[in-house]
Amino acid sequence: MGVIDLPAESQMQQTGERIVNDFSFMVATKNGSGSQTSNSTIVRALFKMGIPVNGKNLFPSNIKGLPTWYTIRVSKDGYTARRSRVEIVVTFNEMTAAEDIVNLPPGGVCILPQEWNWTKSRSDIIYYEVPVKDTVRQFDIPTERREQVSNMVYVGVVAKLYDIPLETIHQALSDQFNGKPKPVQMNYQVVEAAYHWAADNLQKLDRFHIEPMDKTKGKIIITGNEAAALGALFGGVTVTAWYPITPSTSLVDAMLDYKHLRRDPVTGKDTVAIVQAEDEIAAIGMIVGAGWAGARAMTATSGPGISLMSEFAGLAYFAEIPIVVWDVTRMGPSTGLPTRTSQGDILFTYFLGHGDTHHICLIPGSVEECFEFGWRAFDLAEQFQTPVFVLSDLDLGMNNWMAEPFQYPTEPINRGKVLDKEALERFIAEKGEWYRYRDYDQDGISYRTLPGTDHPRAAYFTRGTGHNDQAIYSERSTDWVQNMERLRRKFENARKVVPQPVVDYDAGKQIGLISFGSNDPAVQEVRDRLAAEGIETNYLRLRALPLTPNVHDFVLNHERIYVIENNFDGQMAQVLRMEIPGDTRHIRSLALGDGLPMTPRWIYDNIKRYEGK
Amino acid sequence: MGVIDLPAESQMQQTGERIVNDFSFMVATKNGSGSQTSNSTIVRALFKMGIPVNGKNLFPSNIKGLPTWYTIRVSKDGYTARRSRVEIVVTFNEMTAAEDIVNLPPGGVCILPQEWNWTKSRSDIIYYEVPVKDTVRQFDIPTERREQVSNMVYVGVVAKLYDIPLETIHQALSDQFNGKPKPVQMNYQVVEAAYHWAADNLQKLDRFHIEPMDKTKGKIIITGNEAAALGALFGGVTVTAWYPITPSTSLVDAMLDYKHLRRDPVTGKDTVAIVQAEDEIAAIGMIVGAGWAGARAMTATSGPGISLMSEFAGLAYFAEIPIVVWDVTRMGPSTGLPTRTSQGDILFTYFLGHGDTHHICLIPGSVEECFEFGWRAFDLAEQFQTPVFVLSDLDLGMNNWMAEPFQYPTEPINRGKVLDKEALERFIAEKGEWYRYRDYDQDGISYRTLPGTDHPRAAYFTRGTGHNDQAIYSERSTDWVQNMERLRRKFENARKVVPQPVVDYDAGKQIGLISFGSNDPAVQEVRDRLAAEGIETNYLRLRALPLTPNVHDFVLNHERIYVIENNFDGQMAQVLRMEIPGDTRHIRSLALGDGLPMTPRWIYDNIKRYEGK
Amino acid sequence: MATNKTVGKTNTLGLTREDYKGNKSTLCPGCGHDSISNQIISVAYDVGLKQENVIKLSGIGCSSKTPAYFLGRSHAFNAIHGRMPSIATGATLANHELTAIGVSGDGDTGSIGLGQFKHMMRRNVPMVYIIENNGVYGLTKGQFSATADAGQELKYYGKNEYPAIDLCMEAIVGGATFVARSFSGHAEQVRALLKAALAHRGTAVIDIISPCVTFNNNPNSNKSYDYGKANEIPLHEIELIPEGFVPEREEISIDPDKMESYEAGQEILVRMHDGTFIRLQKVGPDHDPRSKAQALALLEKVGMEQLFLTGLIYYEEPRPTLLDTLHVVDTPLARLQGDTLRPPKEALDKLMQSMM
Amino acid sequence: MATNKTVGKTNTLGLTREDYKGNKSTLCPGCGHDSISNQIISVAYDVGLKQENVIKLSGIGCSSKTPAYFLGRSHAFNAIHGRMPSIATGATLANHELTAIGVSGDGDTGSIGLGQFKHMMRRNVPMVYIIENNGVYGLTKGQFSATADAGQELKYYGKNEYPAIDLCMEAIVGGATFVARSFSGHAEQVRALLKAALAHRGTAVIDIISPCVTFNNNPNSNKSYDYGKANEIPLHEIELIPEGFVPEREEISIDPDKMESYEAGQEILVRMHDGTFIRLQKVGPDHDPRSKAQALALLEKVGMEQLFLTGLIYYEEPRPTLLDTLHVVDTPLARLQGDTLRPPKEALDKLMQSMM
Ligand SMILES: Cc1ncc(C[n+]2csc(CCOP(=O)(O)OP(=O)(O)O)c2C)c(N)n1
Ligand SMILES: Cc1ncc(C[n+]2csc(CCOP(=O)(O)OP(=O)(O)O)c2C)c(N)n1
Ligand code: SF4
Ligand code: SF4
Ligand SMILES: [Mg+2]
Ligand SMILES: [Mg+2]
Repeated sequence: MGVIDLPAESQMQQTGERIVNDFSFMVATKNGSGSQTSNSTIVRALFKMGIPVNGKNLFPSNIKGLPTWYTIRVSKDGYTARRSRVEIVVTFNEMTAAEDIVNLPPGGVCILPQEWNWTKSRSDIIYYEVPVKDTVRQFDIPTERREQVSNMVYVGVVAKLYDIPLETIHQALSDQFNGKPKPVQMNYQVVEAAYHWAADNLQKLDRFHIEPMDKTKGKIIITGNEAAALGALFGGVTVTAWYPITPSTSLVDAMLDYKHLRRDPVTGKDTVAIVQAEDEIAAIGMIVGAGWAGARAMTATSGPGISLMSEFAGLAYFAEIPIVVWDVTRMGPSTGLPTRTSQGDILFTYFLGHGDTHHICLIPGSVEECFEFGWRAFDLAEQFQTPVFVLSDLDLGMNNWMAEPFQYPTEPINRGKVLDKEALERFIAEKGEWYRYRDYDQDGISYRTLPGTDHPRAAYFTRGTGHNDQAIYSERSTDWVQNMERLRRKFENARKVVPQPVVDYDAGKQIGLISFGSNDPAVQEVRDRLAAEGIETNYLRLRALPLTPNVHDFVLNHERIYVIENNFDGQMAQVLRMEIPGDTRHIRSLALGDGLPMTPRWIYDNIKRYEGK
Repeated sequence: MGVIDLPAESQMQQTGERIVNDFSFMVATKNGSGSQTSNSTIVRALFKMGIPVNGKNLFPSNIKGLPTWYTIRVSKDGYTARRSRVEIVVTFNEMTAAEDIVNLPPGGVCILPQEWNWTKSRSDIIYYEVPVKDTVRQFDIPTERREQVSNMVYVGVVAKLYDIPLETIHQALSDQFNGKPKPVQMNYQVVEAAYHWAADNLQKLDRFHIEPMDKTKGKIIITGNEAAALGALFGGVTVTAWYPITPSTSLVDAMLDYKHLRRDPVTGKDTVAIVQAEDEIAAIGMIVGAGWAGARAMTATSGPGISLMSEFAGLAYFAEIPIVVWDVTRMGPSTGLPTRTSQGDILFTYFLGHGDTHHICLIPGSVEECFEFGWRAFDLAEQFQTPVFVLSDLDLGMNNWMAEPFQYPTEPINRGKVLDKEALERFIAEKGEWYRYRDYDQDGISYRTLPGTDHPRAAYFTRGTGHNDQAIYSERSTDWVQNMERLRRKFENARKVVPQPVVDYDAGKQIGLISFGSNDPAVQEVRDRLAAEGIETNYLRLRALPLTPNVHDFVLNHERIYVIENNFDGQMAQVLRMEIPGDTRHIRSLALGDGLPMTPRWIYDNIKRYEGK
Repeated sequence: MATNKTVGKTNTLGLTREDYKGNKSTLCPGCGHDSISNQIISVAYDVGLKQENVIKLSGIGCSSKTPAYFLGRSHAFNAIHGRMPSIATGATLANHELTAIGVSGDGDTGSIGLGQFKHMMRRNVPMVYIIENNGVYGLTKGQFSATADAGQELKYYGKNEYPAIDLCMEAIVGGATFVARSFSGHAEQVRALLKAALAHRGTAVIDIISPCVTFNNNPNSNKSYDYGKANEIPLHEIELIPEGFVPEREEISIDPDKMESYEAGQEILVRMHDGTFIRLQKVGPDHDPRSKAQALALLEKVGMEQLFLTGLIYYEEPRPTLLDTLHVVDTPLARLQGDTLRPPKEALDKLMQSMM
Repeated sequence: MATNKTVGKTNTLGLTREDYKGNKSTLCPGCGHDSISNQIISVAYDVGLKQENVIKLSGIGCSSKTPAYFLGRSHAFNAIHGRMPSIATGATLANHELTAIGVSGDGDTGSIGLGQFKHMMRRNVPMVYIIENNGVYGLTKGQFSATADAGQELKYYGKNEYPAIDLCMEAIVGGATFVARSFSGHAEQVRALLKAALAHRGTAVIDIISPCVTFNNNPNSNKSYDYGKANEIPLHEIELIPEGFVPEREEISIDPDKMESYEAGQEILVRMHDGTFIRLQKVGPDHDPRSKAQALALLEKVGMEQLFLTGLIYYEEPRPTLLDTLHVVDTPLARLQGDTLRPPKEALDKLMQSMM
């Protein structure tokens, strides 16, 4: 992590002026110590003060004891990308303290336990030592809670040093514990004590300040996985089958948490079934069975699960069964880094399954889109009778993001071309027949019936083997090719219907940036910075595969295209080269797969390098 | 199959002249009726007469009763590609007779059972009716053999009509049954009877003639799967784990058949273990375990198996374990057409596994290369400590091909950088250390030890999770990136070492053809034909992925490139567009995925269409 | 589903037996699987099964092809190798009113599919799960499957040196509540078991030895017709008796817990969840299928002595099915419409409010 | 591998106990898995295990991480979730002289890995297979695993409504020849079983209840320490006795076939393939592990009554291992060199000749 921050930021560090609402905290603790509660409390409190804020958790693949870091960025300008540098570090983990401190910029701040008696070897930073043990000892706290509550000490100190009102902390704590008075009180008393201790004992020496703003009014804070779960519940999901895997587990956990939204008030029974399968093959198998039988069915998984789902993905594609698969991507290959973010499953998921298979993939770029694609994915899957993959990632999925309140679905539920008994009767009356895979509308999408349809001609035979348009087994070349051509028609049709990219385009600009997913905040920030330096860029944010036609235009209309992505091989750049019918030599891949969310700094440095300025 | 033959061929049909050694037979029978023996007998007999011959079996995914077709091409010029038209059809299956006959060209021949009393509605073809039941009835044949032996009737008739000496048939039969006199006699008597009946009763009316040549001298006939099995056995395979799946099963069957080559003469024990696993995940898991522990380990499978192997493929890639995986490709997506050929697993296999994974893929274009890659794959796998996939296909793997006798491996077995006890001692003495994933030679390939190495520092920890170069678990970004960069170095290094393409290049020609695998005979034939019409082409036959640098040059040095492949999406063309750093707009994909081996006709028509001539 | 004797040529639904057929089989003539398809057709016709409400599910294999050959008016899903249990789980979750009939092979269930098979039973997915067990992989031309007995020989693949997996034992241990073994050559018993299985609520497993005439019908193979015909030992004759047709007194005539022996001809009456009874008339060795311990001991003996025992091996008063445990609404999930699927705007707004 | 009391601070190989350690554990303090790692270290030290000849294999989970924490001089392979059995199969095939120790979890073995687990036992892959069974998925933060007992409750995921999979029962039915259950809180028994398992030839399965202190240690969970301490019923005390140390007379003192009951303190002597004996000194209910029927009956009872019985549950005179059935040369395949690997040119030429 030897990268430095954007120039303007680092310049700020050199001067002695007051820095207000534009810096980052990092809290270094141990995994499983309960520091998440403290960190979220700070984030929520800042948010309640109207200050744009973003929290990112960098945690190990471990349950208890290994180092974990939480960074909180406050940005008066509303930037939410990861910054490569933090100004204030709360070092509550002795294992990493040396390294955490060494990385502070001059003028930086270190808050640490007094009882360590740490040698303060840097004279260019400010140390605040706080008596953690003594503060907690004052209270009668059950042993198993003590470690977690100790972390409230830094909350109190931070609140005092940076002028976060105690009431706001109290409210934030109350939110955290859903208003349960006992835990709120247990934690709050420690915050309060630390706050007062700091008031009495610490002299504010640093230049960082928090001041209330009004920039978060009407906004919410939520993780992408929670947003996706809500989207699915408002999208009418009826069957979810899953197998636990980081970082997708919290998506299904959120479905369980919000399942009450789908509870029949009269009977108290649910309109959604959530089943923990024995593995990912079974999970996707269950939703393929459910999707076939008429449920809106989904699963959520990550890399290893995607690999295991390959065979079923191909079956669902070829037998034309609607399912929704969330891939909350983590770092691969293989088991890789289960708690690090990545956008490295693009090529593999796009072509998941042997033979000539390819899938619709949606790529949300914000928690709002996690919600939106949460419901829209079902409409697309049922409209096109095909699997829809949603490629989110750990950063988007598991971190807390500020967002506009979600918009209630703008379109009615679309179940696609399903013939129920009456519709089937009408259909047959009109056309004299109904064949499952006949392309009646020349859009590649044929009509399906659901099992249980009470009509003697409703049944058809579903299979992963070759079939003619009557759903009868066939090994004839012509039947095979005809069916594949229909599938291609369908896919080409989907190309026009999937979420279009978000394009910011001005003719005349020579540089086009292409990115997607959780990189968006970093790209947005870097564009502002470049523009400030006179380097104007256009920007296209992809939201789906296959590529929509306007992507071609965007690529071909620029002299230089930078494809910014969070993986090692530059997979999206590869897809662009593969699909765009034209000279694509001006595409340059800016790919970094180091497990961390993209920083504006890295993009900036690379673009500047290539632009030679 | 509405395609017609190459122009010169069809012209031949129109004239009345004698056609010698340049036409095709098709034998239409029922699956499971034992006609394979008859067909192979004819092929072997023709081969023994010195005539270039190729047999292709078009069979259903069924055990008994469904239609099956066997085509035999005789070609004085040595062409072995599938022709889209046949001149002589042996219709022994009433279910398909009408269609089989309708497709005959004028002047064509139909040989069929007398007892059908078939209405001979075409006057432009010649019918030969033969008394199948009566011929067989003369002999005392066990009921369960009767159906198979009935098929010997057409062997006798064909032999008579086309001047195949009875002795040659007898020899061919003898080869078939490994010289066992009883079955040879049982079958031969029927051939002989039919031959004599034909001599007495049939008047030769057609213009097709077989004449002995000397073009097969010193050649062999073999299937690609047998060749691959032999290659593996001569390549020192020690562990094979597999799960039955068409069309790869016969590869492992051949290993069982030839296992005696690897039997210790003293103890009678084998130096190779072949295990039938419970599924493909277990099959690849076993060879990953075996490869790790020092075996030369392989499996053979097809599409659905490749899908199931995804997760382990990624593990083996990332943990750097040598294994060899044969994908004898069949038609997908999904279960697709299990008995039809395809080259449709290219993209999926190349990127098999989530995250940034990619693999070395070898693509044999002949049975000779099946043998060669059979042994070479192990050398590459061990040299690069990585999975090597061999992409064969059903046509190459299961059909009988004429070939040069296989060349004994030209290079000694290469076990790669393995440190045994002594080598490890020397290594440590010299460098003071040995770390499993350190890039001592800057070629991306590090040194490994095998379990059981009797040295206290030999052990290391193998895992699919992130690790530093000491093989210790690490979540550090720098460790991760460093490791991925080494893997990239290794892959780039492999690019130069994998089998180079076979290139036929003359500066000045504007058209470049690119193809691979079993398409080669069709491409070769079409080039001759085009050349005869004055259209000169260069030709590059790919034999491996990643693409070697000279592929770039070939592509960029032509005005027009045609990429000829047997799949639906033009997957190799996609790989070329993706990887070649230059303007690739002149690449045109000629992709046909209809389950049948590529024909010269189809390629010809398409090239002519685009060339506008 | 009540048993009903058909009068004349149509059943209670006014359908002929012909109406219950599927496409023409493409299996080898004489294949055991075809005869099982025929029994399914007969039973469906006999009990007046509503085909529109049936789903036929299978994996891959000759056996798994058979759903194309019966109940042509039922939806079917011929899925991928070994994974039919998960398809069945999902489909019955989506619509619990469907009657699910699964057909699998010994390779499909015992090799690649063993894990899914076991977990399906643990969840008690309501379905009839038929294994057409021939000890080989038919469709891939005769390799050994995991149910081949140790010592068995095949022409091409030689001798099997691994012990057989007993799928009934696996089913019982796995939590199945209805476990039977039969023989495709014993049509009457297959029909009786199918009727009982269709009446069961929960996973009903029927492991039917079904000879592969092409690859494993050598008389010395214990999966062959000849062997089966000569060696089958039926435990009992089986009959399904509709609710109310059994006098209370008879029901308690035998105490399953005492496991005492009973005379040939004596009966055991197994009461099912809906009051239907399975009457088991003893013809073979003592066995009370209501005791898990007895069932396991019996199968242990069967394994040791390579006996070919057929009949209802284990029956358990059904525990809750997967559907029961999930507490979902009574309307099949697949049939829910607009409003039920999407909570109102107010619900979202309220939630958003709470997150501000 | 003979048991040997260590004199002073080194064992027969001249190594200290320290030499058998691995990296520092990163599991939660108090995790049951750590105590199992400690017992492995102790046993390896005690018996003078040659670490260079050991391979440690695992899947994915907290349990599967533990091979990093013991026997630092052994090669290890931390593979993918649920697939360690196939890795073990391949590795022992490649080199049958290796001593394979596998560590898995209840999720790794009982859920995703159930199929591989069963097929490994059927093949009798020679290895010690340890399941660190805590009834939950530790590493993914506390979901139920398939070994959680019906009715058990977890804070976040509520109540488990499915019956538990009994991995010992699965092992016996699956063909394992050495099946034991233990408790990570019962260190002495774990050690004794490990010693016996290491001496066994074939798959030796040890299902060790190993509490997850973070997600499943509530005293009313029957996978908790408190529950285990209070409710464990050891069947016997176990000791491994080297060849030649048992008088012939004692060996036949109990007739396993009669399965008669024996008094507390009485012994059963289980003779192993190499003449070593496992001495079982009765302390709990009657049980002769040499009887499959008894073992199954015992586990059936254990399941019904949710008993926590520990000890050697089943032992079978080893059938041929996978290696035996494959008839491969005695030199480990991984060690074969040039000429043995590649037949001579003449062999190819002869073959080619025959194809002309
Ligand atoms: C993933 C996968 N692997 C392998 C195959 C090839 N395959 C088709 S059927 C079959 C075995 C079927 O055996 P069984 O289930 O016993 O059915 P049977 O044909 O004997 O009735 C196999 C291995 C496949 N279709 N899919
Ligand atoms: C294919 C795959 N699916 C899911 C996961 C996520 N995962 C990691 S560990 C684990 C469960 C481990 O449970 P168990 O085997 O009981 O081990 P424990 O942590 O309880 O010791 C899961 C589901 C994974 N690594 N790989
Ligand atoms: S191969 Fe065997 S199982 Fe398959 S259809 Fe023929 S007889 Fe039946
Ligand atoms: S989470 Fe549970 S199983 Fe994992 S280390 Fe902690 S206590 Fe052990
Ligand atoms: Mg079978
Ligand atoms: Mg566990």
